[in-house]
Amino acid sequence: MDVLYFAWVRERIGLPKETVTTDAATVADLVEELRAKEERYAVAFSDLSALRVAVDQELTDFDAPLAGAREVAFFPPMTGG
Amino acid sequence: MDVLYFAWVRERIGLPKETVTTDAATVADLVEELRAKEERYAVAFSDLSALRVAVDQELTDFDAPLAGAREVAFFPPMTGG
Amino acid sequence: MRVVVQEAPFDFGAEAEAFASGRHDMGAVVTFTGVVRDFGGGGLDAMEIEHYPGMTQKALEKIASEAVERWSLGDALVIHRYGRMEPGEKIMMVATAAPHRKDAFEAAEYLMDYLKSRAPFWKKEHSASGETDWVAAKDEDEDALTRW
Amino acid sequence: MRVVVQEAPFDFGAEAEAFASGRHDMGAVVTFTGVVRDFGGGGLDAMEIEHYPGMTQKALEKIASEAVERWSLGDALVIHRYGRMEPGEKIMMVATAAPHRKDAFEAAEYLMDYLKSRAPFWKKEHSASGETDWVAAKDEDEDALTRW
Repeated sequence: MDVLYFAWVRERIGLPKETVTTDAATVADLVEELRAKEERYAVAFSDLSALRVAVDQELTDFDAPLAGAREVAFFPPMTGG
Repeated sequence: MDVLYFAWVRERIGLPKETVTTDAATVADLVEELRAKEERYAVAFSDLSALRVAVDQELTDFDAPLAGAREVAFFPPMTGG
Repeated sequence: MRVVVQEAPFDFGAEAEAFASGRHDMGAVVTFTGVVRDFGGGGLDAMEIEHYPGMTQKALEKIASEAVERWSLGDALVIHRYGRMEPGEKIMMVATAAPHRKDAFEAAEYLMDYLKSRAPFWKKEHSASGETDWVAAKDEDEDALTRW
Repeated sequence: MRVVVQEAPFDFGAEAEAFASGRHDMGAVVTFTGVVRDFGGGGLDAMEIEHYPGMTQKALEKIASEAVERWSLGDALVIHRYGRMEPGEKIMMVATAAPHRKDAFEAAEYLMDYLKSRAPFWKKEHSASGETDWVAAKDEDEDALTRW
């Protein structure tokens, strides 16, 4: 599964994209796995209320299931316009 | 005093502008004088709720005094934009 | 602030571009343009707009000044034509510039609501069959003023 | 309906003109343009906009489609840039065309509210002193969505 990071999430984790092999059932489970990986992940994911997530390029929430997902992206609240 | 007519008021009365000598104290008094002039004025001024008035090029109402006024204009509700 | 009353067509794209350009302190620019509509398949031949020459310019300037003051606009533009126009022709435009989008939108809507019902213009429709009709003012346009 | 995501500048005047032209059935055209603001005397050197290439186009198309359907728009246009921009440069524009002004205004405000908080763009400010800051999302922008 591809995991993408944008804006300050990308900067804190230090890379824009990585491929992750996981059995995580939900986005929240994936976040737990990533947090356990390294300190920079723990820091980036310390406050989920400051983060947004998209699964297969659709906005969703942290309870969303990951079955069949090819791409998960984490980023701060958007500031377009 | 110049009296101006616009849109269907102009068409019903049959002229865009005339000079009127009057001692009318208010717009309503002037309307009464005009109504008494000729049938076409009576028709044009039959329903004041369908008319608007400007004195010296400022929107006002039919109670407005005419002392010192140089120009009075009658017209239907505006349809700009 | 600029207010223009004219019979000739205006160049909407060029006016919009000039209005929006070179603003370093205003993040939001809103424009509105009114276009002559042809209601249902060629029924309308032309729209004719009569106005009150002595009053129009200052009535529009007053409306625009009130908008600039109320929303602390960086700038405002009003262009309104009179005379005969065919379907598809642009009748008028307004533009507003403000630091934030909410103010720019509100000020443009305010300008439009007042232009509709408080600026001395009267529209007459010439139908393809040769009939003419003065456009009646709509209650909803008068009601729109109550929100301000 | 047209949705464009690009790094290059766009020609606001030409886009606005093309969008508003030749409409015989739509009386009202509204545009909004967002401009990079320089807050207080040369403090901002540049604005950098990051986006999510795989998602941006379809997120914007979804937002625009919803606006077109909800307000029965004759047409809608969204152009949004990414990359580095200097103060005064236009970041994005939307345009809406509807038979009546209320619908054109509301649809444009809806597009802007959703673009602000639901399209995958992130702004970073580069100050003249060399510092960089990610622009924080505002509560009021999130709250603005509740009206729709």
